[in-house]
Amino acid sequence: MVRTNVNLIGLERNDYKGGNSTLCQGCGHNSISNQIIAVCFELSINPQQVIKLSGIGCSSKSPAYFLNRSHGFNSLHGRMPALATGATTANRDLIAVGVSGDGDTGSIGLGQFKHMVRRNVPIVYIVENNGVYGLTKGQFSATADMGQELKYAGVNELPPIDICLEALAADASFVARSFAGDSKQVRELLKAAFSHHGVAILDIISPCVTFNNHEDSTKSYTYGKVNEEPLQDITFVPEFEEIQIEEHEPGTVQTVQMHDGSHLMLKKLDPIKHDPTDKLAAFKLIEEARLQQQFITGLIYVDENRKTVAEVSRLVDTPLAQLPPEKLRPSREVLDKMMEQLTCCR
Amino acid sequence: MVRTNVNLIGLERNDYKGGNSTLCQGCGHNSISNQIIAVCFELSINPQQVIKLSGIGCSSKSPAYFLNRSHGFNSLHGRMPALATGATTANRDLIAVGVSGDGDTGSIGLGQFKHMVRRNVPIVYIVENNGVYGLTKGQFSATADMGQELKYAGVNELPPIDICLEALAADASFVARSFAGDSKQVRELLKAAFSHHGVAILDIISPCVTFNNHEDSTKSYTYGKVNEEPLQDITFVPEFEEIQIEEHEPGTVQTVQMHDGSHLMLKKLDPIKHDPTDKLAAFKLIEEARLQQQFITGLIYVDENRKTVAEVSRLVDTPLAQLPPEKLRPSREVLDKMMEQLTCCR
Amino acid sequence: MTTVQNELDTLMTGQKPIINDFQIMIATPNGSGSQTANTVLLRSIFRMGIPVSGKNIFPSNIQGLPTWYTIRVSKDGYIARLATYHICVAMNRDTASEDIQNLPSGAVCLYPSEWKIPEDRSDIIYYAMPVKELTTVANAPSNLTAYISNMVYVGVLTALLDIDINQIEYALDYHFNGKTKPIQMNFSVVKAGYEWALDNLPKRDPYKLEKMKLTEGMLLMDGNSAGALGAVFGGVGVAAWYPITPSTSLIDSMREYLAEMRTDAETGKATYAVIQAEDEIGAIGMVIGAGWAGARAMTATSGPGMSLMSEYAGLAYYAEVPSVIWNVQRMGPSTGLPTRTSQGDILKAYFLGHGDTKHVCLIPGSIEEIFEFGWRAFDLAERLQTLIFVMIDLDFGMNVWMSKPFQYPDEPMDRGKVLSAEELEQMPDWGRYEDVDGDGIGYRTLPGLEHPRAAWFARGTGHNPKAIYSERVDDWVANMARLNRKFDYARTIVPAPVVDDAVGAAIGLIAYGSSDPCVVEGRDQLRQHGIETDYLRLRALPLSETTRNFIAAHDRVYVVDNNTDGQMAKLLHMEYPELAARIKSLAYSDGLSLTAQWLVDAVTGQEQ
Amino acid sequence: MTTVQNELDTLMTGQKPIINDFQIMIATPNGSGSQTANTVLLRSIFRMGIPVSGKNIFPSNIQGLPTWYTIRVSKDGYIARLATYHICVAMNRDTASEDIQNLPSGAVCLYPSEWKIPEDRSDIIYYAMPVKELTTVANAPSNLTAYISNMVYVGVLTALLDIDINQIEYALDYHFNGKTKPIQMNFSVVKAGYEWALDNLPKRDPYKLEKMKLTEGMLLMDGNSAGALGAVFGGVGVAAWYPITPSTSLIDSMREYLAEMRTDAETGKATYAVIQAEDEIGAIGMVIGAGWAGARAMTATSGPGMSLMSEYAGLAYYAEVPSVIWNVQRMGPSTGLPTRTSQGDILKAYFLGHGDTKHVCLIPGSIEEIFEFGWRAFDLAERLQTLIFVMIDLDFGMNVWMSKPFQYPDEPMDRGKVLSAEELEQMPDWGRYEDVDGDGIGYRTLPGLEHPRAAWFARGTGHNPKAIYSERVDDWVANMARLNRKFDYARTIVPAPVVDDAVGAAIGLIAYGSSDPCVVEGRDQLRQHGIETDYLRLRALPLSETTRNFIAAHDRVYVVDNNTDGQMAKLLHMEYPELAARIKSLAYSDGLSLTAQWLVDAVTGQEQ
Ligand SMILES: Cc1ncc(C[n+]2csc(CCOP(=O)(O)OP(=O)(O)O)c2C)c(N)n1
Ligand SMILES: Cc1ncc(C[n+]2csc(CCOP(=O)(O)OP(=O)(O)O)c2C)c(N)n1
Ligand code: SF4
Ligand code: SF4
Ligand SMILES: [Mg+2]
Ligand SMILES: [Mg+2]
Repeated sequence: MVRTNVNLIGLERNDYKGGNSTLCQGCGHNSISNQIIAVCFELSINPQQVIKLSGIGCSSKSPAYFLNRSHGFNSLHGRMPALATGATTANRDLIAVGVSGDGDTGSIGLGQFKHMVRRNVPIVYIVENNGVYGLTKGQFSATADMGQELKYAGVNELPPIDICLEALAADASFVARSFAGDSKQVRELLKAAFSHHGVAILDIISPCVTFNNHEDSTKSYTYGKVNEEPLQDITFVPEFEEIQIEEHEPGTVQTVQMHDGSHLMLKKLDPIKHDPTDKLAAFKLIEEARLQQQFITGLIYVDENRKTVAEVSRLVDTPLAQLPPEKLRPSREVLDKMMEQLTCCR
Repeated sequence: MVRTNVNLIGLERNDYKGGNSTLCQGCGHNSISNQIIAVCFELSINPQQVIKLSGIGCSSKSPAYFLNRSHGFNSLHGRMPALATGATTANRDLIAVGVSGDGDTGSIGLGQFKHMVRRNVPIVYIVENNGVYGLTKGQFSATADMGQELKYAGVNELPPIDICLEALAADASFVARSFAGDSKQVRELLKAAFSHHGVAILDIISPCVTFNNHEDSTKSYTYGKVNEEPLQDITFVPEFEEIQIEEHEPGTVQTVQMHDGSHLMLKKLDPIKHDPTDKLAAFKLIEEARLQQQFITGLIYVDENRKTVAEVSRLVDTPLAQLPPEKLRPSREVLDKMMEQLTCCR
Repeated sequence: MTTVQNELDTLMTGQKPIINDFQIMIATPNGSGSQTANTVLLRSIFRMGIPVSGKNIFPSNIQGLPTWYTIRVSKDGYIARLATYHICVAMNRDTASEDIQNLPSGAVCLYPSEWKIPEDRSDIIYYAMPVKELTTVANAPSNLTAYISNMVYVGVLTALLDIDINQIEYALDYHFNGKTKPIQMNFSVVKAGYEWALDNLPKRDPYKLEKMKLTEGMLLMDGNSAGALGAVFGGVGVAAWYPITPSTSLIDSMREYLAEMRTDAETGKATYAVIQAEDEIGAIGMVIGAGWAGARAMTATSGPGMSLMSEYAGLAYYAEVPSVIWNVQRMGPSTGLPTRTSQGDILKAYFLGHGDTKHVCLIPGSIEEIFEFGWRAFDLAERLQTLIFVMIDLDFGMNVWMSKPFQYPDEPMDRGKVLSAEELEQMPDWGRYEDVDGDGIGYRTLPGLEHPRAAWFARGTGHNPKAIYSERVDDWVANMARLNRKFDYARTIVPAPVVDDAVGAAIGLIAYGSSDPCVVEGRDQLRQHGIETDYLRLRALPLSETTRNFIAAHDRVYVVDNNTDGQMAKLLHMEYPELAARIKSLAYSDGLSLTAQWLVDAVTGQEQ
Repeated sequence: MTTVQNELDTLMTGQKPIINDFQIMIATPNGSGSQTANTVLLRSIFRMGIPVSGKNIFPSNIQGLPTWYTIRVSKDGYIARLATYHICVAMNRDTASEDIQNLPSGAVCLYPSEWKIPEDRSDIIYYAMPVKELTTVANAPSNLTAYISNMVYVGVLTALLDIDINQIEYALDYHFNGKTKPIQMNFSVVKAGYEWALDNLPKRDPYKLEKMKLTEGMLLMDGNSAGALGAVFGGVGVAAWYPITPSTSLIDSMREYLAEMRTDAETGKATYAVIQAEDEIGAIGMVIGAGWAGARAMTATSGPGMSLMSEYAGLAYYAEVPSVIWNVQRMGPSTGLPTRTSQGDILKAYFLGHGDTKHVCLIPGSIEEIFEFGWRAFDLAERLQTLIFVMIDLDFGMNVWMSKPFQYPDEPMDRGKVLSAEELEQMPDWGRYEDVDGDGIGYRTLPGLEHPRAAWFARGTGHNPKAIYSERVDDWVANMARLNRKFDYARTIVPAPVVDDAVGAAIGLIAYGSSDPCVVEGRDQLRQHGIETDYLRLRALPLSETTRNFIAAHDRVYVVDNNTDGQMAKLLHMEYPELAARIKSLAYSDGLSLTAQWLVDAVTGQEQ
């Protein structure tokens, strides 16, 4: 009897599920988790060879919500890139998926992020970018737009860090941007990322429904303070619909209304017009879009020729973690010979 | 009787001197110190309003070798940008000079560097860039060229971090590059930097005469190791002449021979051809030069309109560090009134 | 069910009422906005003159995970946590049955009548509340019904416990800062619940509230706000921080106080700067830069941030830069339980850095002391030219406590040994690290001082008294000896321990920080068990002679730590090896504050 | 001057020679390449069968600052540092006069005759060497003359002390790996100096070397190389590091050993990876990632790096990830003296992290033990599923020491409790943190294991035995209790202390690491003062029963620390409060290793 709902390695979609999300209703992060599940199922990726890595944050919690059959490590705030470097070096066969946030990658983690990119660590590295610190209740992160206003944090007067630009400057071999609400594009880019050889940076704009400044979520906060009430948990979190957008043509710009009423302009790259192997063009694209206050979405840059850490280190094919003792410990003869050479007066 | 050798504030060149350098003969860092002395004297900068900040490294030692009349802080490896942010916020009148190395800024300090730039901390920030870790004896830093070879460290297979590109990406308001041996250009750019309002990033290529791979300095090292001798101090450091180059025309490329015999191509910007207020052009310049394996020297980008930390924080004009107690501690009435409001059943 | 309840009724009848001495627990899902309802209840009871304390036990997520809010009322003025709950308001389906299982028999349970009863116990008094129905009266916007519905249990409790409904209205007015719309909307639901309860809920439980006068002249505030206010009156100049629970709200409050109290009258500009750093290494770096440049600088953080601050803390210790670091402790190791309390960073803070590093720590034991140490910390930092760690914890920092009104600083600011150009002129061979006064503290100049000899070079490397780089053995040894001299001087000027040895008992108790309420109540209970105790409350490190004498004067000294390894006991063992044998550790840490019951069991356990 | 010297000659005549029992000090400017000359001297004496030890006291810069190299020869086999120098080779103008002032009377001073005598003391024997002139014979390339000129003092000392000149030639051959050109160039200068001295320097001092057989079968190696070799034979898979003195050379040596010994025979590819990280946070992150993924992972660092590793160390402790961290200690606090030695990170390493964190530390006390602990550390890390800190210091790490030949690991690798798919199949309800065996250690699976139930989620947050996120009080308490159970199990399997209580003295000494040579020599001297001592050398933390019993068995126990605050003594006080009164701290730290003389003064001082 033929099972239709299994993929090439005989697994069902359910085999790629994770635990129940403890994130807010309608949080962009949840839909990204769902796309990861969908893509891994469709690509028939063996979940037992996948490792899920993250830092700390709402976004970084999400690896617990997909691929239960994969080992996971929810590490430290901003320091996951190093973990990924070590794990993929110890076992070059592993398929690494990293999930981070804009605070995790753009603020505390910027240094590690850049150096991971520079080393071309083989990983699908997703930044769930909402411009705020969700888990600590709504401060600006380094990717918040200049002039953006949050009841909590006031007006942001610092220029944003552009994750894609940072990745490019650090010689990333794969740079793409998308929007959590554009499930189709997210899936397409995830598929490209999983098949990429090296570091694949995916900057996915993923709105925080709770701390993006709509009255109810933060009014009580402010009131509370004036009256010396504690802050935590006064925040009432109403349930929101997740923002979804329907398909739009490559090359066209789509304007998305955010929960806080502000607008976001997404410009989908036209693969015919843009050559993703041209780095100079990539720099131009990003800078020009910035001047027009648009976000380029799509595959911005790719280079399949850069060596990965394992290649630069000329590692044996067998994962280091699986080498037998006799490959790891030199023989008695080696030591004896050396001692022989070194000892005195023989 | 008229003294001719004093500047506008009546100080002699000697008043800008520092302690004796303990760096190697012919180290590029020394000549940069000399240019700082010259420029501060010529600009009649009040040394008592200057603070000298650095991280850790040979380069970071150099603040001890100029401006003895200025307070200095030789801080932690890679963490000086934060110190600068705090000090200039505490006293907005101070003129901050930061000296760092490529390891200090490009490796361990990259994150802090980027965030300092993003905040537009008012400082003349000099990276004495030699592509190696001098003080720890010649490992590659993050700015080492791909394919560069050091007897100590072998061949570098990682792409270099470009300090100027990193500064640009982080919205630096002043970005320039020069070569330690080009005293005239270094002085010109230093003068521009000192008169800039905001963060001024100066990436100065400053060769390490000792660890740039000439036979003598490292041969004995390798020999030593094979025979299980300790490493330290076997290094014999012969005395080298510092590399100096004579003037070359804007727009032209000059090739400089390094101590290790390798060559460096410097392309001096032509101010007529390049508009330093055009960021897109700046990105193009750097990327194109990279493709031709050249280093652009000169003023790459400037923007006088960005707010500094003090401005963003809307600070009073008096330095915070000099505010009198009555400005710092609210009056008894303020507290009593508040207590009155809060206390029960009155 | 009725039969069961009838049995219970008979069981209850004749039982005399329990007045002003019980604990309420309200279970809700996180993000449901119940905090408004809970603080309104807390404030109303407080304003009835009844000693009260509230604790919020919340999860490390934003929406959905379980939250418990506990309100203890105590006619005797005890404010420590109780292990048992007498009244449970079960508003969280996910935890309801376990919440009910944990109740002692005879306890009360309120729950929404929309549910089937989650856990049917014959020894529990149940009250079902028609939450949905009663909420409608408010006809609030649909996205607010969930929020407003919390007011139902406020109303029902008001009826059942006899809370003064005017105080509820007052508390709502206070909470919403006089804004009529939300006040009325919420109060309408309270009233609906109240009236419904009066008409439909025959009182079947013994718990009641009665007016007292014990909270007169007191106020309610959380520790983080008190600390923030202290810092503001301490003249904070530069605060740099990175958000981390449970310290975030300290900076949040401070930003609001500063805007209010520290905006320059003439210019309307800020006499302070608050910078959100990119991480804690950046935060402490900014703070130390500012402290070196002469501003009163501070940061606030918690465990993980402390770890990241290690290297800079060592630099500040050795270069002798004044600054203040608040550590609002949470449960570690590692990320641990970010929303649970602990005193687990005592050793961490004391030894922060590598090599032979030691720090001065202040450990306030009440809300008013948190305020006081908030301003005092800056004086000590600049006097001692070093970091001052103010150690509080989530329990103090994020919960609302009763407090005496705060006293305005009784001393002018002490800016420490900072030289003016004139003073410097009088010191021809001044050296930054010269120990002129024998207290181990040198005189410093600030950057920007207009004097040709003002400059000195700060560094974390070896240096001589003139702050010149030195690798000389004698310079190193002399400098470390001076630093220890300074540390010993610190012992004499940090806040002294508070000692109660009136009874001259053979047993001594030592505790600190948020464990004080547990010890205060525990000692009374121990007395009832016939065990008299003396009590020393530590308020600072390094330790002072008083503490040594207290230990020497008692046969057995029990040290109370709300951490797993008994860190303060270890510290006392190190400091007083000759007395260590009599210093016994009582340590427990489960993420909640310690209870008197725990202390009684621990001490009696050891004393048998 | 001649007259003075004549007096001295008479003073010297009749005085009997001092053979194989003195210390030479060679003062040079850093970067002058004297290390070649010094190690050639060291090796030659070693090959004469005479016990020898050399120490390099160098500055934290690359060129110019003063360097001192000391060579102690001891017929009795003592290898601790001596405080006094008997022979001084003054090659550094900047320090010459102070170097000479510090000499005891009767000492010898060699200096270049190009100088005027730097400090004229009538009680010193001076030999002036025509360095420039003698160097010319080599006609070396001009940029090498300064370097080669060091061979002059080698030649002169060879003549004066009667060093076997063939051993010098052998040592040069060894040093230059048989390369004739440099060998001949250098040896020609040695010979020139040697012959000039024989012809022109009448021997006026008592110091002489005579062949012995005491170094037979021994080798010379620095501790960092020994540790590196140990790690290689321990099967290191991934090493990530960031350069920092004095740990850098450990990784340098390892990279060379690995290339030599761990390149796969068939493929010519590497069975290891060494990654230079961007900083220490990156380094330890990579190491923990690799340890979690199943490789034997390590890093090496020093104080500042330890501070930066705090947060990740706490994560590894709590998530229970095996890895090895070498701390080659240098002088702190802060950047301190990067090129001076200290044992100042004991408390730091033991408590690294925040919250209630504790770590296992290995503390080797000899070069051969450094090798042994080098491989053993990995077995312990994987057995205990935690970080293992190997604590050495600059004195051990960067100086050359005599050592017994290293023993090949006497046990197969212990990879600890790692489940195969088959084993997992047998455990239907396996939980990562389930304490099945009662030793507190759960069974782990490695990423990539092909089994549907293999996965578990590592985290630094609260979790239950199945590694699921949990904020439950009972889960937290149980998990911490298990971690402490594991720590107690560690006590029983880490290297036991080495005890010498043969004499059954009333006084016990406790020391560790590089202080062993000082204690060994000090005990002999104390015996001559009529003070018998027993000796326990700690080799690991946590402490074991043996140590408690040793302390309990002695009236007074002196704990030797080469740090300012007596950190190991403090640790013992914490661990054994009931015995703390008898545990006394002897702590001193000036950047150099401890001397027997210091120990004798310290102990006798206390015993009076
Ligand atoms: C060292 C450290 N500092 C601070 C924190 C507190 N913290 C937890 S999450 C977070 C920010 C998360 O923001 P982001 O990465 O954007 O994730 P989001 O919640 O927005 O998805 C912070 C500051 C921490 N866990 N560790
Ligand atoms: C936290 C920390 N890690 C490592 C070191 C060791 N260290 C000192 S200087 C240096 C590198 C210096 O390189 P660079 O910044 O390029 O300065 P240069 O010496 O080349 O001028 C390192 C790794 C340190 N001092 N602190
Ligand atoms: S707070 Fe924001 S980021 Fe966090 S889960 Fe809720 S919606 Fe998502
Ligand atoms: S080692 Fe290199 S960088 Fe350092 S002082 Fe010498 S030449 Fe300059
Ligand atoms: Mg975010
Ligand atoms: Mg460098």
